[in-house]
Amino acid sequence: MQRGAGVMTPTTRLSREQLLDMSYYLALTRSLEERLVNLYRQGKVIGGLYRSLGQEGESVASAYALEPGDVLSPLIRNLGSMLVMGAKPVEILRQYMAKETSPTGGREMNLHFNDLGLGYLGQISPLGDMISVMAGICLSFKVRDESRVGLVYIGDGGTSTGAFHEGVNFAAVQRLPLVVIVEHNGYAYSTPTSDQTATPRLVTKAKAYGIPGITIDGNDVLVVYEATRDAVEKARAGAGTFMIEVVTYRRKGHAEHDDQRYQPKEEIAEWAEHNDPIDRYTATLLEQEWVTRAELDDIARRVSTELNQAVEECENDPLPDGATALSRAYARPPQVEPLWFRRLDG
Amino acid sequence: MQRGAGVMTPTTRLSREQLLDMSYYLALTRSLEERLVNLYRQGKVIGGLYRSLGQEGESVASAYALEPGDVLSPLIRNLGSMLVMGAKPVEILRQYMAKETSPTGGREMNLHFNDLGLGYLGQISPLGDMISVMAGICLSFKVRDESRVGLVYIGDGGTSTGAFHEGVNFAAVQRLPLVVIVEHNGYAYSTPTSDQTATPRLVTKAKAYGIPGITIDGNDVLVVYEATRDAVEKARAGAGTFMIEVVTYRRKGHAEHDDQRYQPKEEIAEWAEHNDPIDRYTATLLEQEWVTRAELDDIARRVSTELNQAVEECENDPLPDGATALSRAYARPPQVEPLWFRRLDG
Amino acid sequence: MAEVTYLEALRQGLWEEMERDEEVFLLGEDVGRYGGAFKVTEGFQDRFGERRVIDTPISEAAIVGAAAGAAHMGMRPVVEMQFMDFIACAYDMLTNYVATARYRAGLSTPIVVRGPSGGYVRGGPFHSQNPEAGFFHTPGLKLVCPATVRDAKGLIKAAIRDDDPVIYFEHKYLYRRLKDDLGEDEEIITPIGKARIAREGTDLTIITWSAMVWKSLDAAQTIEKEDGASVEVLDLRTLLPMDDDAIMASVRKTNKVLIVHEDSRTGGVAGEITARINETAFEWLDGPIMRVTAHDTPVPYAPTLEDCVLPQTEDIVRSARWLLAY
Amino acid sequence: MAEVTYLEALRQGLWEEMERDEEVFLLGEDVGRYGGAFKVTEGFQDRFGERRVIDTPISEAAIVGAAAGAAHMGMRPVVEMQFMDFIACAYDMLTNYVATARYRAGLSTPIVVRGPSGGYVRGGPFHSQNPEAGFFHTPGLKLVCPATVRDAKGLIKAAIRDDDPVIYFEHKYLYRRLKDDLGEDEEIITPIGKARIAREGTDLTIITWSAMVWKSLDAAQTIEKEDGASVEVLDLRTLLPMDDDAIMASVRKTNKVLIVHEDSRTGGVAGEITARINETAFEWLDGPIMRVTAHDTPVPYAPTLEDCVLPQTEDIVRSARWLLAY
Ligand SMILES: Cc1ncc(C[n+]2csc(CCOP(=O)(O)OP(=O)(O)O)c2C)c(N)n1
Ligand SMILES: Cc1ncc(C[n+]2csc(CCOP(=O)(O)OP(=O)(O)O)c2C)c(N)n1
Ligand SMILES: [Mg+2]
Ligand SMILES: [Mg+2]
Repeated sequence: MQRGAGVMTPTTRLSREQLLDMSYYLALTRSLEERLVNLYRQGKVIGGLYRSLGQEGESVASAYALEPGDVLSPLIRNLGSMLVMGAKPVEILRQYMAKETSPTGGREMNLHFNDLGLGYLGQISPLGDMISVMAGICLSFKVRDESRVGLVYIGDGGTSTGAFHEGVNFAAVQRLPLVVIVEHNGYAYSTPTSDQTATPRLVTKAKAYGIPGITIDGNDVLVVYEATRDAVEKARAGAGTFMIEVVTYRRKGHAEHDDQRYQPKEEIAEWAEHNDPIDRYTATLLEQEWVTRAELDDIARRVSTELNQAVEECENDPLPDGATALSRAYARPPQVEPLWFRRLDG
Repeated sequence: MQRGAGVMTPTTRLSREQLLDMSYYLALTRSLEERLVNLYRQGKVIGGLYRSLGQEGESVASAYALEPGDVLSPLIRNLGSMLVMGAKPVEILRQYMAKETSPTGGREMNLHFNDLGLGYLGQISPLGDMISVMAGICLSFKVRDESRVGLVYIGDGGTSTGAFHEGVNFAAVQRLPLVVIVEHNGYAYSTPTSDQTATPRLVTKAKAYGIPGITIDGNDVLVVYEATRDAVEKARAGAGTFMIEVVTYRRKGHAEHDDQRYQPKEEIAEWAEHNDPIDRYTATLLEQEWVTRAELDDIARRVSTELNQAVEECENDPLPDGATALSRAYARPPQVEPLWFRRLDG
Repeated sequence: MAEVTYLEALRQGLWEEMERDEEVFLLGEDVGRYGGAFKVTEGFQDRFGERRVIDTPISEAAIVGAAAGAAHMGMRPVVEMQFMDFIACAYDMLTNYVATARYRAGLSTPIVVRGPSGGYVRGGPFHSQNPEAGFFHTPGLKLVCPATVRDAKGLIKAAIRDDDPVIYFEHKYLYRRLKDDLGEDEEIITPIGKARIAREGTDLTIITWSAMVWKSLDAAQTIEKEDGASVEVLDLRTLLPMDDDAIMASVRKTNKVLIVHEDSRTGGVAGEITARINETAFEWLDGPIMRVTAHDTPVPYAPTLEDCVLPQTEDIVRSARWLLAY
Repeated sequence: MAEVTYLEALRQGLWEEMERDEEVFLLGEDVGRYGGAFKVTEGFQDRFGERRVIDTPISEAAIVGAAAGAAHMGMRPVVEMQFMDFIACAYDMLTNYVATARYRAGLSTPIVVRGPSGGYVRGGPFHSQNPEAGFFHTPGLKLVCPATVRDAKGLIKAAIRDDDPVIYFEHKYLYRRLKDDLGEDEEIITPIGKARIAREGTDLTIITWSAMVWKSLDAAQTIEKEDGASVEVLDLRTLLPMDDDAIMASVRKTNKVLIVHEDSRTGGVAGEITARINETAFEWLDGPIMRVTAHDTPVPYAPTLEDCVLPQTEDIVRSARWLLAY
């Protein structure tokens, strides 16, 4: 992330370099997922593949609004956020392929990994749980008088969980510096948001917790950046917890295996043609003449080269040695003994 | 409950007989608790004693707004609601004293018992759990096209639970005929509501679920009756789930053992002197000349006699036979076998 | 007579019960228009309508709570957990509310909570769990773990008709891999609480359930072929209530016991079985009761790691040989 | 040297650790201005301030989650459950998030979740539970159950210093009934994972923990007096990790084992202990390993009923005699 670099462009708080930087992350996110689709089709991805197509904008732009020292917790579709925070494409690839060299040594899948130094804490599957964990991280910021902020994502579906409620309420009542991004992408697996909650605007949930909230166009990269930046700055200044509802759309199925039959084809096409966050962002950058076509082409080439390298770098990495599965259940003892039947002679 | 009896008094939807009937339940609630305090001091109550002093109004009036066939689930302080639904004082006494003759045969305590025929379902201790159970009961009403309504209570503290959130959201999205009464009585055990949630008005939580909600004076019996009645009628007509925040005050400690040191003495005195629901109700009835002092005195005598009888009836009832503890863990087998050591000779 | 899968048998069982009794209804995440993450309920909403096949919000606790409330009123709800790993979110509701309802309050709560459990599918820590031990310890619940195509159908039907709450652990590895011909004539209902001898034997008893029945049968066959020893395999089918009689009868016959479960070792169900045998048939034992289980870690994702953590057929073979030689 | 109660010892342990390490802080319902439902943390907020003694909303899952997040950042949170019965509401958070954090993600989560458990206080189904078996089965957690005044202090201090998440089951019956003189000079820290011989004996081992240690000691004394037999009582102190060495050493000495726990029988921790002894010391057994436990029901409220469901000293005496005569 190229924080604070260069001179601000008019109407944004971002420099040209930063705008290009976001273009890079947007392109990287989309292209990395395309690589993953190829690997998935080749049977090299172990387990499912989850896409963020059409949602890359809100992931990248919201993460981009953070400062060094801040911490976010991504969901499965926040690949863009992870990359902005400094996760490497090769790490993502290794995770999806369960390589020995992956950040979790093959113990966990896809985006489920973390680097608190860089500022990201991977999710676990049960939805909503990360909110109170992030509240706890923000509690440490507050107790230690550190000027750091947390950011956590939750899907429209995830807002139905008790964990969401308890977590946001806890953060709000403790006035913790946490920004909650509610990703309103229309579906939770096959379930439309209207079967998830009776409120048409998820941001009304902020009121329940006595915290400010806004709804924004999640596919407008600059709007997401500005809104998140505002919330982050207020949280950093001690104003407590914020909620941002980003309105976006999940153009792919829940996972690669899902045929999306429950999503009207026209609906998908409409968003793809007229509301793609990358297309819109690119158009603005070019229209405003903040960047040139050549610069964007450069980015595309760079992304392609980097991803070629990344795939090459890890594709042939081995799976982890089976026995490593027995380490690290506890700090002490650091190793689970192999059970008696594994110690018998063949 | 004397439903639909007599002629309506002006400005209410209640007849004189019904107004007196509510007076009766109010007096019965308060006096029964006083009897329980005596028994508690005599060491005859097993376990804790929970008072609703100063909150009897909202319990009685909200329950009174229901019709035969409706079902409510009371909290520990909704003694008045239970009585209105038809629970007998002697049953409450027996429960508190763990008598063999108690509705649960001594298995459960205080208000934790139920009679679905009469329309009440006792709570379990984990707060919030009853909301989704009541949603399920209302789901049966909806699926069967029955014109019945459910009512469930939750404390200010209880609104923090994940169970509350999941339960209300479920009811709302399914448009179930459920009225949720949020009892804003200032404290959850020792915790003031401001440490429970950052919203000063609990009714804002209704917005989160896309359902209508109102805040009312919980110590104005007629207001509570009217508001609940409205909500119940709408729910019955198919308009879905409603939330009513009743503003009241817990004048006693969490339980009889609690010295309330965290509640300012002046605060308690203020509510006791100027905002007692029974005093206010009585004053209105007399002012409006809907009832006479003599009628109220009659009620007081009747309550006293009934409670004398009730205490007498059960005080000497035996505790349950120990062995009955082993029945009814399952429908089949209906009996847990005594463990081997109980079958050994002494 | 076509072969059907374990999953299809389950579907049939659900379908037949819904046809038979209109109080039976389904609720869960994505069970309606999508037909469930594993398509167990595909087509059900078309047939039975939205009132009997309900897509719910992501709220495991509320789903179970709502099922309980409906059950009190005489309905027969069948809840799907998208993965059994998420049943943890309904733990309070199941153990504190549902399990105790009859005992403390005389309430009838005939619900079934079903869903995919188990590993060997490279699902990682949150899509591979066998959470039965977490509920095994709660009086008031019944726990059912079908191993066969026939039982997938017969036990779901029995579970739905049971007047007590049942948690029904399907094994996702078996869903589409296991096939059998169920015939067409008779109605299949498998009584809850009765174990099944999956293979007769005289020298050693393997007590097991769910997917481990198949690994145990494979092991038994290998041992018969290679060692000439005769191994009995007892498929418990239901863990609560447990079929003590069937267990003890087999122990008295073979005098040696190996318990095999997929879940991790410490606090797993094998401990209870060991205790019961020990209490009831101690004198019949010619060797220690031994366990083959997963290791005491979460289930990791990478195939190599998962293979190390979970029990394998070869582990059963070796353990059985060790016990036979004891 | 004054005598202190079990509760006061616990208080002292918490207090000393908060004085020693400013990363230690408390959170829970009513722990601050009220000092906790049982007054374990009375006076703590005055001394340590609102930032280190936090009154939380009624949200067991969020409290545990927040503790976990703070722990990841190097803090040492101690969470109070108002009653251990409500830990069920945090089951997902504890088993899926906290317990797995180190394994799956290399995260350190040194939290302590403590609170009152246990019966014999006429608390009914939701204020009498012993929920250890529900967590015993989750790798990654440590479970601690102090029986003595000394251990109430020594084990809470060790739990707070432990780098793994610890669930700390206090027994509410012991809170004010148990007293001991702890001296004043030495710092008391009891290592986690080490059992304690509460009473030496040669003819029979009673393996137990928490309040049942005292009933077992009473029973042992009765038997010594009336039967002249010598009963050893082993106080496990921690269930996870379990002190196998101490268990096996005692079994090899006495050759007979009675396990006593307050929790219900099926799926209780005794099963695992039975399995471990059986696996490791089968040849040393001169009789079946037997269990004295609660019956398989919720804990009912009425004294007569509770007495029937829960194990009593007399039950232990009879069972021990039966085993001694075996
Ligand atoms: C507690 C819980 N229940 C069920 C699931 C299974 N599940 C995984 S993702 C998902 C849908 C999530 O939808 P949403 O929160 O809207 O996020 P999106 O996929 O749209 O990004 C479900 C039901 C889960 N992970 N956790
Ligand atoms: C899940 C859960 N956690 C903790 C408790 C312990 N507890 C019992 S009552 C209570 C306070 C409830 O306050 P509120 O909901 O405001 O109701 P009120 O007592 O004011 O009527 C608490 C914390 C509980 N019963 N359930
Ligand atoms: Mg979504
Ligand atoms: Mg309150």
